[in-house]
Amino acid sequence: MTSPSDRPRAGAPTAADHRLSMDELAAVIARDIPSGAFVNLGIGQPTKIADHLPADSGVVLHTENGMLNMGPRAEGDDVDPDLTNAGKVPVTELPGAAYFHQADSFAMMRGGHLDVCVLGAYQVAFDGDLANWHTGRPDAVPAVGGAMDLAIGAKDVYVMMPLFTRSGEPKLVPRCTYPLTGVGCVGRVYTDHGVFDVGPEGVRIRETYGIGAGELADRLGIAFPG
Amino acid sequence: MTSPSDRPRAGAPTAADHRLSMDELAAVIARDIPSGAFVNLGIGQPTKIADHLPADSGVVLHTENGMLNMGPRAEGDDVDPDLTNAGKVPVTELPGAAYFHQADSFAMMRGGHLDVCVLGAYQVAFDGDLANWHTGRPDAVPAVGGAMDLAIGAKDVYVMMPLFTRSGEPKLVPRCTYPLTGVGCVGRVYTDHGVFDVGPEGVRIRETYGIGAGELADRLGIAFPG
Amino acid sequence: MSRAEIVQSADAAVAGVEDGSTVLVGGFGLAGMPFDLIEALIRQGARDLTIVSNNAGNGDVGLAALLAAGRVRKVLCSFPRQSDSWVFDGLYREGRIELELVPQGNLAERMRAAGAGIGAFYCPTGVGTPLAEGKEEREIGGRRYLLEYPIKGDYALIAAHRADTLGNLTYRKTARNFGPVMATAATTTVVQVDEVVEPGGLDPEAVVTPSIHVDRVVRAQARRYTVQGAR
Amino acid sequence: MSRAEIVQSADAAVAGVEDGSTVLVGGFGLAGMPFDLIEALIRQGARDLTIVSNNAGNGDVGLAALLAAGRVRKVLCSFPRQSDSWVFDGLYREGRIELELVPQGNLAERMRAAGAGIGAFYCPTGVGTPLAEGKEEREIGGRRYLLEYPIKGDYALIAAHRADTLGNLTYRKTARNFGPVMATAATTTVVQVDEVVEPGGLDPEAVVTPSIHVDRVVRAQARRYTVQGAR
Repeated sequence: MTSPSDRPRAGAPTAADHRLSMDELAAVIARDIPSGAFVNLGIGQPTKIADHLPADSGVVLHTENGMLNMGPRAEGDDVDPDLTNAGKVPVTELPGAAYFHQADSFAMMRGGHLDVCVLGAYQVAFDGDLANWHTGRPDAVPAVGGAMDLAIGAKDVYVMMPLFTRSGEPKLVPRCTYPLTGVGCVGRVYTDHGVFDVGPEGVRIRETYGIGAGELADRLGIAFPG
Repeated sequence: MTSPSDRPRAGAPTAADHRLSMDELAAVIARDIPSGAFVNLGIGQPTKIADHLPADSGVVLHTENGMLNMGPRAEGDDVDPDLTNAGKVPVTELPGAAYFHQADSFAMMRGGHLDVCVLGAYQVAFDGDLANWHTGRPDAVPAVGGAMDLAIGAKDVYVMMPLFTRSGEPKLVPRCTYPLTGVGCVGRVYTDHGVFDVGPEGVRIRETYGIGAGELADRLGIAFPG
Repeated sequence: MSRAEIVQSADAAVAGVEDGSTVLVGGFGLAGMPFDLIEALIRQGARDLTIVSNNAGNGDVGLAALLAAGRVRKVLCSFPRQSDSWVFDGLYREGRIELELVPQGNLAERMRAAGAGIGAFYCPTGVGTPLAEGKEEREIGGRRYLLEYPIKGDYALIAAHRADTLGNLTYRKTARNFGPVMATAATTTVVQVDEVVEPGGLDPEAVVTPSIHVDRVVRAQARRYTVQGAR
Repeated sequence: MSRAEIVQSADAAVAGVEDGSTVLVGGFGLAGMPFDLIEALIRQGARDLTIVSNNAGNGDVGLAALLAAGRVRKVLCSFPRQSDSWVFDGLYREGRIELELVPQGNLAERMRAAGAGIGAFYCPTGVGTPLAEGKEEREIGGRRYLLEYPIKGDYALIAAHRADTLGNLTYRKTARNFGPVMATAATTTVVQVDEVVEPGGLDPEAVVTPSIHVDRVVRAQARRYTVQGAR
């Protein structure tokens, strides 16, 4: 469940000379998604990944509110209140789409039928623990949606996030301090500064963007070469 | 679950002057099925009940292999190998039919959505225990099908059977000696000699056919007036 | 007896909802929300309701209006906090409404269990998280699971696309969402539809909710609603 | 990766089934039985199989032929004994095949659980009967339940009506039966269909098995089979 595929990425750099924008990062993730995979893209930044999937990728997008083969965002006259993604944004359907109800949709997720899901996160721990639903602030209105189901469901769970908070705290941490979404569920973490494998054997740097692996390991307090 | 409806039966006799044929019994049961009810008729004798439902009864027949609003047996050119009842006999569909898969079909049954099911039986106990799947003979190939699911699922479970075996043994008994299909699940037993309510409070004779209630009680070893 | 009734008004459709009832309300945000039925429920006046729904209302319409009217004691949902959930947020912060947060898939599966006669089930979702608190945990085949119980409604209020006069239903696109599951999980299922057709007017292969799960059907009023970009 | 493959022969469709596999076989009697796939499986030669199916074969065709070929170690089913189940009956009486009898609804629900990631569930069916032996019992809300575990297949062989080239499926009438459930419960789901259409050729509202549950699709050979009146 937590072991991401290790197949080589055709033409992928093992490093970039600058910190990636979220759009560039979305392109990196898109390239890592196997052709023909069934994929759920979490709300927020991961949604961008869809824009970078090649037209012939054959990737089929799942939205947990009950659809496979979801198309791009709907614009203008194509907006249909009965057709939205999990973020409640109007979307379109592609040929070969299928609709199903919520129990079937989550059976798909929980049953391990999705190949990849990409989620945003507040924190990811070196062992793959995920925190992405609650900041722990006592006055916050809590909301979980499908995050916990996605976290434990997909064959490969990737996280896409900036590596540091605005105040410079790492979000890839030895142990999550925010309330957990799932235990040991994340396999790979894509960030603006680099890509990491996480899991039972700890964290490992796969590639870095605009920073040396040694310096990056240092800032995160992880062993190098990881 | 086990308390059959006690509404009066319009025009129903409380006794008949002769032992009923299975066809006559089917007519009696048909008259007792409330208009608009969702009903499952077990394979064998209970199937006959469908022939006696008035055209305007609005009764909807369920077959556990995945259909509601099943029509009569198919004949001639109407035979379609893809459309059978639970007994694997070719049937037809009525306007307003719906097809669904086996898990949904049994969710319907187990979830208590059927109003009535009518089953055949080897034995029924005074407290409503049912034995209808296995004679207990060690050399028999056992088979259970949907019997156990139906027994515990429908709001009212009726049994339709001859009251005595060919050798004259009662099939309505203080305690089943055959392996059980369900515990305390039957509410009413329709037989050629009479109709009985069964359940936690024991057996009660509702009506008799061609035999006095006293004599019937005697033959079954039950208290009279029951 | 159990056959669905086609009623002539949303008010007739929600007649009989008692104070203290548990009401399952369909919709994912606004898609599939049974506006007419909720508005009728507000007029009907039942109080002290427990509402089960994916969200806790958007803007000032539908479920949010029911909350604003002070009829809801408790909400079971997966995602109350949205950019336009100010009604719920206010009530929650003032301590005037109770919240039970349920992961979205558990919400669906627990209602399915209620409709399917399942007593309880072991589910891997939420293990090791704060939402596991108080739940029985069990290891099966080397994986950790939590025991989850059915959620049953006294009423389900849902929106579908077409019904035949027997009560068979089809839905439209992602507005299907919780409707088919809720229809199975309530004692009385009430449906608003865009169109009612005669038996035979729906393809029997494409019926999503068979009539056995439907009690009352009413034609919805035409309505334009804005799609929100807020989860 | 996971997208369904349209293969050109039933032999290609069943390639790779290993000795000792658990194979879910669709159909209720002959309706929905995947004849082409079973015949290919006989040619393929895998032995020591565990078969999960509602029945245990009819006449000398399909599943009965697989049993007669001596490839099956064990059958999990609800209703082996039928008027035309002489192949199974013979093997069973000679002690050459193992039988696990499962009530029909439990068979379906246990496969659904496998497909839905449910670890186990409490089910009221069979309480107090011989089929409860060895099962954990628990009282919930005053009712007795048995703990039932998922049934997962290495392969599912099923028959559907139409597929699109992505693998979305529709079925035909009561031949649907176990197909949609089995498709979710196997590592590799293999489907024979009457017709393959382009994406867009199936109504997205009427797809019964979404493509995510399908691995290989093959067009079935035209066939006439007789309907049996035997359960």
